[in-house]
Formats: sequence, C-alpha cells, structure tokens
Amino acid sequence: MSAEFDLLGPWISLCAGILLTLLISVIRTESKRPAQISALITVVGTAVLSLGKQPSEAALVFAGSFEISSLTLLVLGGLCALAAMFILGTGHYLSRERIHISDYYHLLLILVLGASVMVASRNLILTFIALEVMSLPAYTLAGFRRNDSRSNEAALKYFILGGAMGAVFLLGSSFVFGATGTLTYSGVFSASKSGGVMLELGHLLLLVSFLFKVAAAPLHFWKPDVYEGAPTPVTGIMATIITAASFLTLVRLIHMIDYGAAEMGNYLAWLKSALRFVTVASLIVGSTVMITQRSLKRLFAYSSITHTGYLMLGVLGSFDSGASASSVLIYLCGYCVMSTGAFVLLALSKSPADTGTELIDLTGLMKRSPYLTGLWTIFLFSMAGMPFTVGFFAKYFVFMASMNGGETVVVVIAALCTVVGAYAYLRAIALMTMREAAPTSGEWELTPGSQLVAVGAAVFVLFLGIIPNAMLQYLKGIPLIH
Amino acid sequence: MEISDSLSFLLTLPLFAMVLSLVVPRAVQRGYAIFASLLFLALTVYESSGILFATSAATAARFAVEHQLQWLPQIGAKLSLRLDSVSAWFVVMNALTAVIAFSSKGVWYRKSPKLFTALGFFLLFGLNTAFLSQDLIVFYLGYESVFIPMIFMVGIWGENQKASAVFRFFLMSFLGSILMLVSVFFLLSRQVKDGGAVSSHLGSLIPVAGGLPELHAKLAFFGFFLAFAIKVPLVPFHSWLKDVYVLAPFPATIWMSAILSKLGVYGMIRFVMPLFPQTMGTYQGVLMAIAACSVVYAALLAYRSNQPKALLAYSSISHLGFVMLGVFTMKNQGALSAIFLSVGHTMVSALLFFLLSKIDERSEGLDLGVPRGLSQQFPVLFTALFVVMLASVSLPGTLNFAGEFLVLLNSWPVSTLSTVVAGFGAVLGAAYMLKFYQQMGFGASSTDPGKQGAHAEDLSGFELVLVFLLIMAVVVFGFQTSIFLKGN
Amino acid sequence: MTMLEPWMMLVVSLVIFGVGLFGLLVRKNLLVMLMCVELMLNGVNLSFVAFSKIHNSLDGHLAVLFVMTVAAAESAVGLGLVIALFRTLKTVDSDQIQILRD
Amino acid sequence: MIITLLVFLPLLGFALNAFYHFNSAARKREPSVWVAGLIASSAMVAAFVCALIAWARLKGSAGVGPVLEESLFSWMNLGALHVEFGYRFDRLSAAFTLVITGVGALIHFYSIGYMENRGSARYFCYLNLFCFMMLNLVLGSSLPQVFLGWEGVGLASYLLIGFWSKEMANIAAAQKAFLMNRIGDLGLLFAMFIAFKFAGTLDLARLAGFEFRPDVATVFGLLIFLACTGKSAQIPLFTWLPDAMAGPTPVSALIHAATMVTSGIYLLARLNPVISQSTTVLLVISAVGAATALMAAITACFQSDIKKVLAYSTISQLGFMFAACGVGAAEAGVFHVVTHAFFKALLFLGAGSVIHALSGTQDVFKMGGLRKRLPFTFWTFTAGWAAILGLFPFSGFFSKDMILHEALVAAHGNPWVFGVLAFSALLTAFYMTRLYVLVFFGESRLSEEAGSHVHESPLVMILPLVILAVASLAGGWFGVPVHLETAHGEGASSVSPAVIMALSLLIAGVGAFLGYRKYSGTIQVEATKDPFRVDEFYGAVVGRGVKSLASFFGRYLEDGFFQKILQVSGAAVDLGGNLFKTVQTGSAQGYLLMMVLALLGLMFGLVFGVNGYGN
Repeated sequence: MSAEFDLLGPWISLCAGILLTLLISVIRTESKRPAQISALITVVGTAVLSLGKQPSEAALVFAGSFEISSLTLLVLGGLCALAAMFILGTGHYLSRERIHISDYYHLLLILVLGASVMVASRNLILTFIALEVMSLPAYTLAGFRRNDSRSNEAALKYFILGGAMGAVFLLGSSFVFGATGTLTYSGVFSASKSGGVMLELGHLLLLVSFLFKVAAAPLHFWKPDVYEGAPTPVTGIMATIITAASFLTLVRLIHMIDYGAAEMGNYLAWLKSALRFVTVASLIVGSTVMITQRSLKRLFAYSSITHTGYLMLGVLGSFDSGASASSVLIYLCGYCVMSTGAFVLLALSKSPADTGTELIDLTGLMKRSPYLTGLWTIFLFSMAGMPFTVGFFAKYFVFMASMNGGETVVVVIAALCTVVGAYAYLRAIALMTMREAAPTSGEWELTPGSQLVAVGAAVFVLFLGIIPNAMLQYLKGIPLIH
Repeated sequence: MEISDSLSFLLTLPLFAMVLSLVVPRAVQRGYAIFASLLFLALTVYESSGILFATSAATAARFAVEHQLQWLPQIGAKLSLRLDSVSAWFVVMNALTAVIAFSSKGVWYRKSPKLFTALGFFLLFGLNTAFLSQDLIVFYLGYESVFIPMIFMVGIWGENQKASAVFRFFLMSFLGSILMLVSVFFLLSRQVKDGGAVSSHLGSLIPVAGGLPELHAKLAFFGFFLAFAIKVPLVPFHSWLKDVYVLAPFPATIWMSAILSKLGVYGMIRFVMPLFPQTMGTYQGVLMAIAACSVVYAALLAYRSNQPKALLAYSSISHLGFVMLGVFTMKNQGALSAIFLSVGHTMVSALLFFLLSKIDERSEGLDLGVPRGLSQQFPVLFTALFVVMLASVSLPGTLNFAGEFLVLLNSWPVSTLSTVVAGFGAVLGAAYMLKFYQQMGFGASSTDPGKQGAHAEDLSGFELVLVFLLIMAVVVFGFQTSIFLKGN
Repeated sequence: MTMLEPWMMLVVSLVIFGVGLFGLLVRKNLLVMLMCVELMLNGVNLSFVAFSKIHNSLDGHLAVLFVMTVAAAESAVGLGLVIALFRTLKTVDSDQIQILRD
Repeated sequence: MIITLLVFLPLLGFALNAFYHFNSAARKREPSVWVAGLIASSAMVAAFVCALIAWARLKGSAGVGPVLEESLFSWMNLGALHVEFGYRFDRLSAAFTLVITGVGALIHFYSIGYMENRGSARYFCYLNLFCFMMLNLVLGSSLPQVFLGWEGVGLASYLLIGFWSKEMANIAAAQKAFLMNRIGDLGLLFAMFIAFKFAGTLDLARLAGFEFRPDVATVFGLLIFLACTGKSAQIPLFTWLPDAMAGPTPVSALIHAATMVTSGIYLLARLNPVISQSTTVLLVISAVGAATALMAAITACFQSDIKKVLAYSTISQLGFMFAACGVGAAEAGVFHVVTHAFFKALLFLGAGSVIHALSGTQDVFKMGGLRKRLPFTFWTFTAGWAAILGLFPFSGFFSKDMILHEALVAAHGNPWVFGVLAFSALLTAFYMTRLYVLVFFGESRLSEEAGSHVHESPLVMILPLVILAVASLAGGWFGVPVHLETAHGEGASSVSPAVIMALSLLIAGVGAFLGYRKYSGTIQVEATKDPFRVDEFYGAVVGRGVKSLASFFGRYLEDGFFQKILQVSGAAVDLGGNLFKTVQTGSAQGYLLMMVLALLGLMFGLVFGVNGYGN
C-alpha cells in the first residue's frame, strides 16, 4: 500500500492542491491572488514531482484500473505545465473581462486532474468518471463570462453535446461489458480474441465519443462555436489540455482490442477504413473552412480540427508498426506548445469580447509591435509546419508513421491540406507584416506574465525545431500502449 | 578532416552574421551587409578553391569533402555536408549573389534595415544548407526555409499589391516541395519495409529508389519533379513567377532569379538524376520538350512585356529552359554544361537586375514608366548593361555562350527537335533583350537631368568595381572553360 | 408468470436510451433536453444491471452507482448553465441560442 | 605569333580607345577624333603590315597548301569535344585578311575626316572591334571560333548601324540587322551540332576532309548556307542590308560592302569540300545566288538614295559570288570578293564624300553636276564605276568575267544561271550608270542651302579614295588569289573565255548606254520603290506573326489559362470551405442530429459491412 501511495504521489499532491485552492477560494472570495498563487504552486509542484519520476515499468494500482507509468506521469506533468503556462500567461485577460475570480483556479485544477486520470485509467468506468471530471469544469469554464450570452451559449452547446456523447460512451462501455464481462482494458484485450458484434459495436461507440472530444470530422461541429464563445484562456485550455488528454485516451481505447486475433481481422480492416475517412474528412474540412474564417478563434478551431486530422495520421500508422504510436505523442507535444503560445497571444487582444478578435485586428501589427509580430509568426509558421520549428518534426513523424502504415494516398491528401492550411496562416502573417494598420484594427497589450510564457513557448518551438534530439529520444522511449 | 570540419562554417557563419546584423547600428547596416557578404564570399571561394581550380576531374574529386554530423539519429537524418564539383559552384554563386543583392538598390535599406540584413543572411544560410546537404530531409529543411525570408522580403519591402503575388509564390512552391517531401517519405518507408536502418542520406536511398516498382517510381519521381519544376520554373509551372519578380524589391528579385531558381537545377542534378534514372529516361522526350517550350514560350512573353522587370523575369525562365535542357540530357556532359550555364545565368541575371536597380535609382522609378534615352547621361552604367545584355543573349566570348553552346551540343543528339525549338528561343532572346536595352538606352532622353536629385551620378566606386569584376569574370570564363569542364 | 429475462431488460434499456436521444433531438426546451440526457444515462444504467445479471458480476452494479453520482453532478452543472443563460437571454428555447455559427 | 599579333592589334586599339572614351567622359571632355582615329588607324596599319609579313612567309613556305598555324589555348574540352582557340593562315584566309586589314586601314583613315565633329572615340572602338571579330572569323581554326567572329561582326555591325542612336529609326535598322543575322547564325549553330555528331570534330581542317553521309551532307550544307544568307544578305535574309545604310557611310563601305557581307563566301569556300559533297546544296546555292543577283539588280534600278543603290548593288554582286560558289567555282567567287572589296569600298567612300560635301543629302535626284565641284571624288568614283561595270582593264572585268565563264563551264555550271547572271550584269551597268550620271553630270539640282556649302573633302578622305581607285584599276591583274580544289567537269560545255569576255563587255556597254540615254537629258524625279516588297511581306508575316503569337500566349495562356487554373483551384478550395461551413448552423440539435447520423452510419457499416448480417 505504501508503494502505491508513493507512486500516486503526484496525483495526491494535485488533489491536495485542489483542496487547498478550493479552501482559499472559499475563505478569501474577494481576492483572487492567493488562489492563483496556490494553483500555480500546485501545478508546478505536481509537474516537478511527476516529471522527476521515471519508472522503468508500468505499475497498475487500484485493482488494475489505474496505470502509473512513464506515459501517465509525463501526461500529468505536461498537462500541469500547460496549466501553469495558462495561469501565468492569461491572468490579465481574466481581469480585463472581469471574470478573475478564485473559482476559476480550482476548476482548472480539477480539469487537469480529470484529464490526467483519464489517460491513466485502465478501466472503462474510471475513464468515464475522469471524462466527466474533466468535462464538467470545462463546461463551467466555457460559460465563465456569465453576463455574455455568447459564452453561455457556448457552454450550453458544449454541455448538451458533451452530455449526449458521454452517454454514448457509457452505452459503449455497457456493450463492451456485455460482450466480455469485464470493464478493465486488459480484460477486454484478452477477451477480444473471440470477437463478436457486440464488442465491436461497443468499441465503436467508445471511439465515437472520443472522436467527438477531439473534434474529428464529422463530429466536429461543436468546436468552432464553443471555441468562439468561450473565454480565450479557456479556449486555449480546451485546445491543448483537453485535446491532448482526449487524444491519448482515444489511442488507448483504439488499442484496447487485440487486432492480432484472427476474429478481429475484418473489424481491423473496417475500422481502418472508417478512421481513414475520419482523417481525410478532418483534414479537408478543417483546412478548407479555415481559410474562409474571419474570426481568429474560429480559425484556430478549424486549425485544431486539421491538427486532429494530422494526429489521426499517426493513429492510422500505429496499427502496423508494432503498435508504437509515439508519433502521436510527438505531435501532441509540439502542438500543445505552439497552441499555448498562440492562445496566450490571442488573449492579449483588447478587442471587445462580444465581437471577438478578428483576423483584421492583426493588420499592420508589425509597425505597432514587431515583438508581438515575431512571436505570432513563430507560432503560425510552426502550425504550418515550416522548417526549424517544432511543427515540422511533428508533421514529419505523423506523415512518416502513416506512410509506414501504407497510407500513401492519405498522406498525399494531408500534404495538399497542409498547403491549404499554410495559406490561412500566411494570410494572418501577411496581414501583420505586409499591410499598413487600419484605424479599425484592434489593440493589443503586452503583460509581463504573458510575455514570459509566449517567449518561453517560442523558444521551445524553435529549440525543438532545431535540436529535437532529446525530445525525440525521450518521447520515443515512452510506450503509449500496453 | 580539418577541411571537412570547416564546412560547417559555411552554415554557421551566415547565422552568426544574421545575429550580428541585429546589433549593428542602422546607419552602417548596408556597409556591414556588403562587407560581411564579401568576407563570406572570400571564405567560400577559399573553402572550395581546391575543387574550383583543380585542373582535372580527378583532382577535383580528391578535394571533395563530406562532413557528417549526427543530427537527428532518431529519424536517420544526418547533417552530412558535401562540397564537391557540383555543390561548390552553387555555394560560391550563393555567396556571390548575396554580395550583389546587398549592394543593389540602396533605397530599400531605409525601412527596417536590420531585419532586411538578417533575412538576407538567413537566406544565405538556408540556401547553403540545401546546396551542401546530401541528406534529403536536411536538404528539404534548407529548401523550404528559403521561403521564409523570401516571403518577408517581398511582403515587407515589395511594391503595392504584393500580397497576392507572395501567396501565389509561396503556395505553389510549397505545393511542390511538400509533394517532394511525401516522395522522400515514400522512399523512407520503403526502406523501413525492406528492413534496413532508416537513413535519408542520398547514398542509401538510391538503391531503395532503384528497387521500386515502375508505377511507384513514377509517382515518387513526379513529386520530386514537380517541386523542382516549380522552383526553376519550367513553363506550365511558372505562373507564380512574374508578379513576384516584378513586385519584389530588387535584392529579392536578384536572389530569386540568380540563386533560388538554381535550387531547382541543383535538385534535379543532385537528387532526381541519381534517384530515378529509369523514370527520367522514360520521360526524357517529354522533359526535353517541356524545357524547349519553356525557352520559346517565356521568350515570346518577354518580347511582349513592356515593363523591364517583367521582361527580365520572363527572360530568366527562358534561359533556365536551356539549363534544364542540359540537365534532361541525363548525361554527365549535359549536366556539366548545365551547371556551367547556371553559373553564367546566376552572374548575368544578378547583374541585369542589379543594373536595372541602378537605373531605377537614377530615374523617377521604374514603376512610374520606362525611362528613355539614358545611355547618353550614364555612359558607364549603360555600357555595363550592354555588355551584360550581350552575355545574356549568349554572344560568343561570354560564359553564357560557352554554356549554352555545350548544352545544345549535348542535347542535339538526344532530341534534335527540342534543340531546334530552343535554338529559335535564342533568336527571340536577342529580340527582347535588344528591345529591353534600347527602350531605356536610346532615343531622346525622357527625363529632365535637372530633376534627378541625388542620383545623377554615373556608376562609380564600389559598384563600378563590382560590376567590372563580374563582367571580366563572365568574359574570362567564357574562354577559360576548363575551370568548369576539367577535362571531363 | 414468466421470469424477467435479461434480454428484456436490455431492450427496455435501449428503448429508454433511444427515447432520451430522440427527446434531445426534438425537444426545444433546455430543461427537457437536460432531462433527456439523464434519461439516456439511466437507460445505460439499466443495461449495466442487465449485463451484470448475465455475467453474474458485480462490476455492472458498481458502475451504476458511479454513473448515478456523475449524472447528479452533471445535472447540477447543467441547471447552473441553463440559469445563467436564462439570465442573459431570457429564454430556455434551444432555437433561440444560435448566435454562434458559421 | 605574327597571326595572333595581327588579330589582337585591333583589339588593342579597341581597348585604348575605350579607355580614352571613358576617360574623356569622366572628365566631361569631348574626345578628339584625331587622337582616337589615329589610334585606331595605326592599329589597322600595323595589322596590315603583319598580314603582309605573314603573307610573305606563306609564299616562302613550301608545300601544296602552305599554312601558318598558331594555337593559343584550348577553349572547350568536354567529352569528345575539343575546341582549340587558335589561328590558321592559309591562302584563303590570307586573301580575306589582306582585304580586311588593307581596306580596313584606308577606311579608318577616311573616317577621321568623315566623322570629324560627329564622331567620338566610341566610333573607332566599334570599328576596331569589328576588325578584330572579322579577323577571328577568317582566321579562326575551328567552327566555334568562326562563330565567335560571325556573331562578333554582327554585334559590331549592330553598334555601328545604330551609331547615331538618338534616331529610333537607326536603332530599328540596327536591330533588324542583328536579328536577321541571328536567324542565319542559328544555321551555323545547328550545322556545328551536326558536324560534331557525325564527324566528331569542329576543327575546320579536319572537317573539310570529312566524308559525310549524303543526306547529312545536304542538311549540313543547307544549314551553312542559311547562315551565309543571313550574313551575306541573300534571299531570303537580305532585307536588313538596305536598312543598314542608316549607319555612317565608312561603316557601310567597310562592313556592308567590303568585308562582313563577304564572310558567307569565306565560309562556303572554306567548307567547299563538304559543300561539294551534295549537288542539291550546290544547286540551291547557285539558284539562290543568281536569283538574288537579279532581284537586287532590279530593285537597285528603282532606288533614289545613293547609298541604297549601292546597297542593292552589293546584294546583287554577292549573288554573283554565291552563284560562283554554287556552280563549283568558289575561287572565282573569292576573286570577286577581293575586287569587289576594292571597288565597292571605293564607291561607298566616294558616295560618302559626296554626302559629306552636300552636308547629308543622299537623294540622287537632288544632286547632279558635281563633276566640276568635286573633281577628286568624281575621278575616283569613275574608277569604281568602271570596275563594277567590268570595263577592261579594271578589276571587275576579270572577276565578273571569270564568274560568267565558270557559270557555263564549271562542273555544276548551268546555262540558266549564266543567263540570269548575264542579265543581272546588264542591269548592273544600267543602274550604276544611272547613278553616275545623276550625281555627276547634268544640271545641278541642289537645294539652295546645300549648294552653298559644297566643298571637296579633306585630304584624309581623298587619299584613301585614290589608293582604292588604283587598287580597283589594278586589282584584277593579280589574278585569282587562291586555288581551291574544285573538280572541273569534263563534260561541261566548253566555251572559249574570249567569247565570254567579249560578251560581257558588250553587256556592260549596252547597259551603260541605256542608262546614259535615259538619264542624260531632262530628269524625271522617280520615287523610290521596292518592286518585290519582300520587306513588307516579312513585316506582315514574320513580324506580325511573332507578335500575335506572343500576344496570343500572353492573353490566352499567361493571363488566361494559367491564371484560370490558379483561380479555379483557389475557388474550389473556397467553395469546399463554404460548403462545409453550411452545416455550421449554430443549432446544437442540428449538430447532434448530424453526429447521430454519422454514428448510425458507422454502426450500420459495422454491422452490415464487417459481420455480413446483410447477406
């Protein structure tokens, strides 16, 4: 028991931090600073604790339903680090929008807890609970600008669709349970050798609910609306923390079936074609709609649908190459960093919340702030996958994984979509650098915290784009699926 | 080993110069850029002198160096730089182009000079990466990174309405290059399937490409071909070129026409030829026809253009058609001639745009209309322009003649029809270049000399020396061809 | 009197789930839609119980407990959101909340 | 190194004058014509001396075909290709070299007077450059080197035709000359490729000894001839030469009469063994030569510009030379080149003297009666007139007579060619007499203003005229300067040379008489016309053709199709974006419906697709 306790240390510290922050927010309602500091200390501490541990082997606790491994610790640490960046980088936004209240912080911490447990879960019920623990704060946070109907609408849409898809997940679990009599992943894996339509249906339902979470087309409809309505930092959190955790869970759910079994051969072929469809649809829809957008947040929403498509490329490749889906992990790592940077910058826009930040607010930014323009350029280029940014290597690995999986045509389509997407990013860059500022273009403010975070992210993006060795070595050594 | 280690200086020094340019004060920025690029040119020539001045191919081969650095062992990519008788020319031309570009029309330095210089050195770095790398992934990195400074140079310092030209340039180039990347991935995945260690080094991909089934080889070839055909550009793939050449500031135009286009030539010689000899052989007739059509089509359009910059832009396509004709002979001699002609084209097109920028400075600006009758007023400038124009129409006795002659001589037995068609392009070439020159040079002067302001001086000082030396080089190497041919 | 067979429970559970889903699709009142979500969850609960019975396993019953807890939390959050929305838009009609689009 | 020295002396003159030009420009001073002219002329005189020395050495050396060879460096070595940069001086080259340097030197001197107050160091630069290139052409040891000279003289010609560059008409003429020559040059270029492909060498000496396959020889010969038609102004590429008269008159004398335009003859003579391998080629050459001779002679009768008459006369005389080459008597052609160089240069310089005296008037109908006022010019012009008519004992008599004779008796001789040439000779006598009479005899028709300034030219112009007049008189006595190996047909009709001599004298006499009859009395002013309108035809067909092709490409491909492709692909992406956006209605239930549909679709696919329950 003490060994398990030791292993669970980081999660326990996170829980303790949540309780502390909750306590602070209850007793010091008028000041948000203590809660902010407490939350920051919590995530930083947890990140240090979890990234400091490097277990050579995965350990299962709580009767085999919770996995403590290098992957889950990395996820916990990474998500905490992202949370820290958002806490540090977007406080000014909350103040400006008059929603800087202590509750924000413990909700955020609970969200991180849910997300990290979801990835660590090896039991469908635990996964469901973690999913809801992650989602409920997310709904609330999305509607955090309580006096803004757009924010409320976003929260409600997210809630209704998320709730329905949560039920679908549960129905899938129930089918899987019905087919195998067990709810643990390993149990399902060994039971899947006998196959059966109920198992396959249940598995499909599980996947669909998570494809919804990562907003793969044709389950992506909620994303642009929710992104647009939610407060910018929350949008950033959804784009990074929730997407990363959901996607990793999706990969693990996909691989809870033993595709080596003879009975599952047909299903594997079908599933691959279904996923191929989803991949191509996400890429095409995301990249083409992206270039029609005027709102920056909607643009990033469609951009993240495209990124889901790229991630799916890595998943598609993972079936054949010894079930190693490290390309997904690498992509997520790069994607999270550059998205965090981009959303922290987006939160600097002083455009009124009811219209949102539009693309034209970037016009002539170089004249006004070359510094901000440089940062924007780095993140946008990285999203487009230009060389010497982490975006390039991220794309390299998913393309390569998919190519190794024999999905040449999908790779070619992805390449074409990259070009289309690049147009959208370049258009934003062109607005900043190649146009004179219009009187209507919005104001941007720079704050020390956001500068620190954005510069850090930019350095990270460039560093990993030039010398990614250490990251690649580390991430390649982490088994995603057991 | 000592020599090979210093190869990486060819990459690090431009980066260093880039960083330094952000510190150097605005006022001396231009001097700094020219000085640093001259210094770099000297270093590059010194570095490659063993190869450049070798008297025979065997000696040159002995001086060829390859420097390997494990950069990305996880993906099998190495920083393997190779300086040999192919890449040496391109590297030297790259450094030379930087000198010419930095010394062209100085007006552009009035706006954000630091950024401009930094972008220029980054461009130098990216191009050197591409020209030196034997590793396809690293080559791609260099190849693709060149877009970044180019976009900004055109976008920030370009004329009005430049944004759509920039998009067009970027998107078409990016389309080509990403399909090339997919082809590389395809080869790499074959390598994985064959069970070998993953390595994107050219040497280890050649057998992989050789073992591909016919259809696959064709598709992979197409990816490469499209990238380089857009970059050069060959004619159906050239529609990005004119606007961006015209709207770009002069240094950027010089860079694009003189050296960026050579990326395509280099890629075709260095990578496509050894990787897909069979496929290329299958399509040789078509390829030669495309090259010949490029020559004639672009020449006709150049003849139709009234704007000097547009005319030179098309002329660049036309001349590169000759280069590609040499490449597509798929023979050692043809490729050698193509490299030879490339060097000539680099110098001549850079000089043409350079001198045009000087005319631009001395008139009310080319965008306001073509100035006329300037040769009386600026005899030195226009004499230089005339000589360069002669080189451009490949008058015998110039570098370009020897190159073009050898290219056509080698392409004649391979495809006589294409050679004949391209030959007519040479006649048209004379037509439009004469038109180009006499438009501005002859006739009654259209501008009032009193209104010229600060720039009423003829070409002088550093610019004159630079132009003179380059013209001398064009003439001397027109006769001393052994420096290129090395008794091959 | 026949025994209550597990498959019957399954059918009922699926019907309840379907009713919930259908209601969610067609009803315009946000509160009703909230109830429909609960209905879906409860339908699944029933199927868990049925499968538990089939497999003679306690896991299903256990799951039901968890789900009920989560469902309670979810409806609490949902109601909060509906109230917040009602305060700004003065409506609980789902057709009225279509500001965010395209 | 005498040959090298001979070639490079003009280049030295060029360099010195270029320096002088820019130096003066930098100091904002007008360069002195005398300094520049003397630099250039002395370079040419030195070159002429070198040529004479070399000639003497050649005479002294033994052997059948004595040759002086000098190799400088290797130019291009690639694969099987070896091109040496060097000079070869044999009797053929010697004839041309002597003409170029000798006549060239005289014209350089003449220019000093002619260009006074109008010229600059630039002019002499170009003139020296031309001589350098021309020497490369006739002395070069390989075809690429000939090509260097070939295009080089074209360049110098371009520069000199357009020397007065403020007039756009002059520039247009220069451009026309350059471009038409470029078309011809293409022939030489392609001929080189064929030669290399089949013979594996571009060395002139080795090429001359090579036996080509008959069809290859024909193509090769025709391509070479195409090059010659460009440079030597034959049908179809002759229309640039009359326009080239826009240049200063000494230039017309040197380039467009004496030297450059004869380089076609040089090339045919040089490659005579190869050309003779194909009877088709010879037939084409003689037919084109004769046709050109006739056509240009007819056109010359309708010209009123003194220089244009001489220009068409030059084209016509070149036609004679080509006809000679075509019938297999290249040596007769070369002989005529030399004599023609003397008398045509003389005529041009005389014309120049007249124009100089009349301050630029060129219309013969505005001259008349200049015999008294320009005595030196008149007498020297008379020598030229007599020579071109072929009056005994002037040089033209010997060479023209030889051509006419060969046209009948040579291996590929042909009565038709002879007939056409004879008639052309008649016309030559007619139009030259017309010109002669109109300019020098009769009443003065000068305008008031021109008449008041008439003055005889300075000594520096007169002296070359006198020397050339002597040469025109005596040039024929040297005989044929070269002996080319041509097979004289055994079966060709044998006509006695004496008969031909008599006939040609008769023709000249009749032509001259007709011309005198018509133009000695009252003068009807005749408008210039071009009876064949070839120029207009080219303008309408080739010029407009290229332009409309260019604008077709421009409008329908460049600005049309290629732009459309980009626009359409852009629009397609945009359309896709807007299409996918239409489902984004903002209604949560709508989204849910679509998601449920997607889910149901997947489930049906799974149930019926994988497990086959549907079957």
